[in-house]
Amino acid sequence: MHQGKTLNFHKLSTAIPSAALAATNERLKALRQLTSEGAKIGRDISRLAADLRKVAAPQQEPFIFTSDLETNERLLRSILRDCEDVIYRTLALKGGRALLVYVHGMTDEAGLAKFVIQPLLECSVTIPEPGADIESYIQQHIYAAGIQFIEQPSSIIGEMMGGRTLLLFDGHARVALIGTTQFAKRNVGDSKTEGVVRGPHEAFNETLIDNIALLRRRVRDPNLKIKILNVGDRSGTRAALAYVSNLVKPGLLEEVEKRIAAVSTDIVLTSFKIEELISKHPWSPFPQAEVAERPDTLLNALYGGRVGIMVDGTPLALVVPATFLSMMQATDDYTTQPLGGMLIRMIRYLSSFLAVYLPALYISVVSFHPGMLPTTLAISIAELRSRTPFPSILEAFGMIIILEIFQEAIIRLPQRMVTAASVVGGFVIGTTVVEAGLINPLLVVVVAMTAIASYTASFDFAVGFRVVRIFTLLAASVLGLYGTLLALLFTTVHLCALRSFGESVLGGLFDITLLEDWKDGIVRVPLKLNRTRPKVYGPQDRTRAGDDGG
Amino acid sequence: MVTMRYKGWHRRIVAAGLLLLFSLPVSGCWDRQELQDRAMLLAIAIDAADDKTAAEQSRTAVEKFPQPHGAKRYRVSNQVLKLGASEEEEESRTFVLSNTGQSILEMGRDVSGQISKVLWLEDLHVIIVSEEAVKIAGLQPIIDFFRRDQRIRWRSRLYITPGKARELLEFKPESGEPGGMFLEAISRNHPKNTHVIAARTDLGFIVQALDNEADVLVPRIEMQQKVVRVGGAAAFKRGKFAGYLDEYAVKGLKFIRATEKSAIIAVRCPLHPEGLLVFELFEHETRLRPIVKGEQVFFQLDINMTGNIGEISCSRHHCSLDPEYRRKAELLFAEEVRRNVLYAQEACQELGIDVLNFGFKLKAYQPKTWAKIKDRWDEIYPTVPMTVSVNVHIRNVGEHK
Amino acid sequence: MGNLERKSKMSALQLAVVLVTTCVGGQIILAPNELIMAAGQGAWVSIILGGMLYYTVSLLCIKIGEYYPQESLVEFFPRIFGKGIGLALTGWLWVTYFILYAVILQGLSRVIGLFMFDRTPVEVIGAGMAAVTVYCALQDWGTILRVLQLLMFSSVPMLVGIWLLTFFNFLPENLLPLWPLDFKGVVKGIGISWGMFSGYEVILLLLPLVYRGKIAFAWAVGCAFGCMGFIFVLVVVVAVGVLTVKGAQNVPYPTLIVIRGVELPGTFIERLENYLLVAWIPIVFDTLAMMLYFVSETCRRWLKYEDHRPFVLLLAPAAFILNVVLDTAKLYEQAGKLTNTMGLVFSLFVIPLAYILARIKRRDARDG
Amino acid sequence: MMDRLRKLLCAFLLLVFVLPLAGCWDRRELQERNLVLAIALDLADEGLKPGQSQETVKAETFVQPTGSKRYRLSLQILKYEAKGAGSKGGGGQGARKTFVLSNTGESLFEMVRDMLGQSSRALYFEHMQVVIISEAVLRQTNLAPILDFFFRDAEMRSRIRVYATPGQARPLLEFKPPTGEPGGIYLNNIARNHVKNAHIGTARTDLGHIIQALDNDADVIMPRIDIQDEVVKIRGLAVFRRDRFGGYLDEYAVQGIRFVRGTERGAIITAPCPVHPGEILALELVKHETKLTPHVAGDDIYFTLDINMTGNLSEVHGAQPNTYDYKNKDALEQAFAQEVLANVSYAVRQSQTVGCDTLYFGSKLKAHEPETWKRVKERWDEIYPAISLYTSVNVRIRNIGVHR
Repeated sequence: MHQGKTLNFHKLSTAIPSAALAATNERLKALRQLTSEGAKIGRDISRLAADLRKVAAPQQEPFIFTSDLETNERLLRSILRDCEDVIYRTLALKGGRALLVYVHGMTDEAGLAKFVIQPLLECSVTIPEPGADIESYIQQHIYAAGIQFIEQPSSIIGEMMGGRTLLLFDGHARVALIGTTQFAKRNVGDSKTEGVVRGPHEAFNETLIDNIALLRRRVRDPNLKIKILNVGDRSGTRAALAYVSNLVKPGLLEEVEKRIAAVSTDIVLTSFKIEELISKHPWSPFPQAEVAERPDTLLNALYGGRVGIMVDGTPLALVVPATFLSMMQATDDYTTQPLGGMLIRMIRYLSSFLAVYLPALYISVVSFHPGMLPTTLAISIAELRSRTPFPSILEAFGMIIILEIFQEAIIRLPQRMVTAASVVGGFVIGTTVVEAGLINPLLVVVVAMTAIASYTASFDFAVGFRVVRIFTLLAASVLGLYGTLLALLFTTVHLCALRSFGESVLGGLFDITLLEDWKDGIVRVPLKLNRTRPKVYGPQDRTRAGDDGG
Repeated sequence: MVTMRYKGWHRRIVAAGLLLLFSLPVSGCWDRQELQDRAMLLAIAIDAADDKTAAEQSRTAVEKFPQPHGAKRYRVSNQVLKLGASEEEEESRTFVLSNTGQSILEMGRDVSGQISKVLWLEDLHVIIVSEEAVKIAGLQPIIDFFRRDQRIRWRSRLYITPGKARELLEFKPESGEPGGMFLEAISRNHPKNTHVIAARTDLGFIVQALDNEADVLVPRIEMQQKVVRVGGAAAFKRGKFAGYLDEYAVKGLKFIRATEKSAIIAVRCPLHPEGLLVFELFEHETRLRPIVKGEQVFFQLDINMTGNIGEISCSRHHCSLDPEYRRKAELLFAEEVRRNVLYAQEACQELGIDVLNFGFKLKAYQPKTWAKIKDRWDEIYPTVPMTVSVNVHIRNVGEHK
Repeated sequence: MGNLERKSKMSALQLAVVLVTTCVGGQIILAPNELIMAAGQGAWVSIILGGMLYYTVSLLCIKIGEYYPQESLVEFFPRIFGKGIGLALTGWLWVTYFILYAVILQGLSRVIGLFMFDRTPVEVIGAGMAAVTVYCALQDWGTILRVLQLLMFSSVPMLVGIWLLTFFNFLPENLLPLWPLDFKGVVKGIGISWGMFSGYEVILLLLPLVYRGKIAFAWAVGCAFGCMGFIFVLVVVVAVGVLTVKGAQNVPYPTLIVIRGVELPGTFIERLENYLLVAWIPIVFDTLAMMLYFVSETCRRWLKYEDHRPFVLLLAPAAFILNVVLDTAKLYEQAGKLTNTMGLVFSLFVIPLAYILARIKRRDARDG
Repeated sequence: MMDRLRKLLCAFLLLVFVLPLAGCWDRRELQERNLVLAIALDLADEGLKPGQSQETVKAETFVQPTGSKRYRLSLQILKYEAKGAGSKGGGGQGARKTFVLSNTGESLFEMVRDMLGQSSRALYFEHMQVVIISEAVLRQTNLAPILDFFFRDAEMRSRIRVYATPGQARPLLEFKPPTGEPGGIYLNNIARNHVKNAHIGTARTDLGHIIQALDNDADVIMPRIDIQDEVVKIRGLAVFRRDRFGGYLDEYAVQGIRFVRGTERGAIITAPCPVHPGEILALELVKHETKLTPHVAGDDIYFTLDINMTGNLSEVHGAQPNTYDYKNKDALEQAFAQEVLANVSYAVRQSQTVGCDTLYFGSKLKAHEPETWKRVKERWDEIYPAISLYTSVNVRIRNIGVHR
């Protein structure tokens, strides 16, 4: 606008005081100082590095412990620089000094004081001379339960970071690791993902040791083996392989170990990462390892000859090989009467079928083959549909997307908001959208049915089902019932090709070499009649009763 | 390993295939047509083209198209379902579109110039052909489209009407059902109504009979004012219209063919001729056998019937529990059935239509004799005798003696 | 590596399943009309006699296989007949199967196109099926075997179950006279029934994959033939019983016409032919996937490759193009007749001859 | 500094909140617009409401400074109430879903604006479906001036159907469709059936295509619609020489034209049965390929047409030919090919008689033989009726249905 010329222009600094020249200069100065400090730090670091380099160390180790306590402390401090939660406690003992190093918060400090510091301080025996046997001195004078001596400095530091305490003596290069671990953790609680009515309620928590204990507490079988591995180059997460040595299928354990060893990643925070990295078909929408959140589920699997993988930090153990049938089973099948259990299980299969194919069938029938409907039904559907403007395929996609948004929102929302969200959602979708004539009520029924049906299947499969549902719906929208069938065939072939540790994900479903497994497959016969383990997992001993303890 | 080497491009091909698949729905699909966008055809009526009322005269000018071949033989009327018409209202749930021509399909397609949706044949329930139309060239040309088209139901109902077929389509059932469904459902009562010949007379069976060059019966439908009634049958001799059979003959035929599940047989009371005795049939076994003795062919019909006494309309009360009385009644019923059956046989032989399947039975049971007389069958048939033995058993007398 | 068990071996019973799925296929819907055209009233006799005949031939196949354990026809035919002729004869079977693939695919797309669709081009229908069969044939044998078993146990009972509904319309009288008058027709019908049993020749290729268990091969294959014979006789008998011979001769797809005539009172199921097609499609899929596997596996053995997959990808487009070419009714019919004749010649002449020659060779070897 | 920012923000927010209240220029709720579904154009003294008196006619019009009372424009407008009540089943199903307003004048736009005096709400044309022009109007004037309003107005969709009707156009607007749809939508949707009905020449004849033809100086064709009593039917074509009405082509010619243009998808071809003379057969087309090529030999211009058709045998009258036997099938295919040939030549003859280039000979020539086109462009009207077309037809029967 030309009138703008008459306006007064103000200096920028009056509008934004922080833009004033003086302030800018000040900040520039600060910046310079920072740069010079940075350079100083750089020099410090290189000096430190030079320090470290001076110490003779084998390859892949940062250093080795010397017999000089001062040096040792300096080395540790330089490695653990800026780790301010590491505590160094120097003890003045008879005949020299000792150093305790531990991580604050990971260590039971009261226990440390009582069982380590107190006996040492009260000890009247002199510390052995440099070169003499320090180990027996420690064994004699420390009350704490777990004491360990390790050679490699890197593992020593790793252990210390995991909650143990280092004990060093002046004049000795030998380092004692004292088991005083104690940290904040969740108690053993109810299962979050595998609900059960009549079975045990205990579920794993995030602590590997607790989880192993939960297993052990249920089975006093020395054949139940636990093998601990470290995965994750940086996190050094501990993973435990659990198996029953005289049942597990020959070769399976080695294969699992091999694949876990081949996992190359920096950190492992969830067990799913392991599952994904050891599975051979990463593009498949279906899970290739079963998830067990409860010790009884896991033990059941182990005593079927399978291998469990427990990862520290995740309350979900993995079970391989996994089959569709095993994932469709639930504890409740076995805690109700066989007939009832069978019914429940059949319903689960039926609903997983509906979850995948119902929308596609609806589309095929309504927009491709209405002749398959009886005329009266066809008329009433047509009258419902005649009020809605969209083609049914768009309607279906719309509804499915709304449904997915809902599910996602409800999972993410804080607990208090969920009710609000579901009221809004249920009301909006259930009534208003239908009443406004945007979506026909029948489709709402179909999609709701689909959603509910997919909740009954195991969660891992449910996610796969969603993918297949969309895929099938697309096929149905092109070729109707024929397209649905092609998609079904495609999925079938994919499922047959999908192998989880040698076993097809479909398991014993209609494989005549595995026909004997029918007793605990789609149906579930009373236990009296089913005394064998499923053949699919190739257990060494197939009879359930009368195991030779060997 | 070799398997690994191919894995890469195998996967790529799957990906390409998926891409193709996903792009398909976007490109529009050939056969996707929403349910409400299809005009559901419930019934079709076929009249002779010049068979029209005065009101139709003027509109006929529009309801036709120039035809390169054939003549304006038929008028095809299509009964289309109207969506959104509620049952309670007076409004009809269907409307009728019509056209003239010869090829049924061609007319059907041309009719789509009169309606906003695609005509949809899969819910066709009833085909009504007027007597006039069927006299033009027989049943075969009319039926051909319906038997050839894959969308037509084989259990669709075919009727012959002596009047105008189109008027039946415009009939508005009092029950509020769409007309075509109503007309079809009438025939579903055939197990209870012996005057309706509806078992084995639907489209599939008629096609089958035409294929076998057999004679066939088609139920007859009639409309007077606001009354629609199915009863009797039109008889076709190898696809040519031969005449009608009345309800009594139809009943006799159904006794022979054993297609009825329940029938009412009324006779005069043996004691009081002014009263009626009514028998309700429950179980029914029939056996029709060809017997060949030398040159002579005849048929033996055995009928066994079991049922209840359903009604005694005598002025005086008498004991139906009396075994003597019962036996008498049984004999009377048997006699009535025999008369009925013979009446039916006579009626059929008069028209020369072998709807009793004499020829077929002969072929099945006496293939050699059949081979001999096959060519002369048309002459022989009207003279083939049938011996009938009927056995009626009364099981119950109802809830009152 | 990872695969703990390759699962490429199968048991005798699994062989039987493979045979049933390979043989029972398109023919349930495509063949009865032709058979009833030829054999009339005696169609069922043709099937039983045909089944017995082809069972004998399949026993010969097993015998030959026993002479050359761990080898398939690609290896032992040249040794029986000499290199050139042996190769030519395997090529003969290969060509038969290759054309058969295209013919069945075309037949399938015609039927689907006619009954399920109105405007969808048959090429698209064929392409959809071809794509899925290719995906299946690209898997290793263990997976294919798995697919075959799965579909066999889910689709065949479904098919038979739906088919049994036709008993509502079944009139035993239509079958009379039971004994055929026209024996020439029955003999001709035996020839045509090859089309129904076609596919049992895969024994020659698959035998080395079968491990010997408790169940004898002959018994297992006998079970397969019994099962097939049962299905086919059921189909033909019901078709004739419902439609009469004339009626069945007059409809190109009697099976579907029979089922569409069924009306289930009081249910909401209508258009049963669509349901029958739904059960039928996986069975045809099995057959097609197996044929595709057969041709590519034969190629692999000829050229001594490690993997059959490249051949699947090479051959499938060619077979699909052949299917498109067969679009006209005339060519389609002729191709059907051609495969039938070629297969008959192979079954009735080549296999017995191979057996005799193999036996002579073996005796010579023992004597000499 | 922050104060200033806050002030700016406040001002901005104020603006944002105030704007919607102040009324935006083009905002008008859907229910406040009168949706025009169809337009009918008659001569001024035609297209009256049944039983309409001269007084009401006077009330319907306005004083015109220029031009004459030439046309009567009728608008079919959607009634909301009828529709809303209908879905609830609360009666009104039998009622009409539309009403008709009309006006006379010369400029269509002027008439439309004057009709706002008869309408409670603004007229809104974006959902218009159909324009129907009576034959009388077409005979009086060229097409371009009538349609100019529709070309020019931004509210029009180019997929609007344009129909010609031999009688009056207004009764078509008053027609109450049996399906219960609003009239204009019904009339538009009929045209969609051209996929299945080869007698309807509605493929590529909507407003957009007509504009295109007029712009290219090509001949216009538009479908013809008839109403008689309660029967409304699209049948045949109205053809134009450029934009001058030339007459009608019947359904048979339409089918032939569509064979040539390759626009039909599911035609029914009937042919006399070769085995049983006097009876007819019907073929349902499923696949159709057409190739029209112009040829120039010296001064002679001719066209060749190759038609490949695949279809299913769908109806046989009279006794059965043995359709399993492909010798018979060949004969049937021949018969159908003959029929297509006859149909095409009939269509060409008819079009040439009328002088309308319904087959796009001109544009084909322009595309493939530009030089020749340049030469003959001026004389095209004379040349066109004499151009010969050589047709070769190949018909294949794929299926015979479910019965032989």
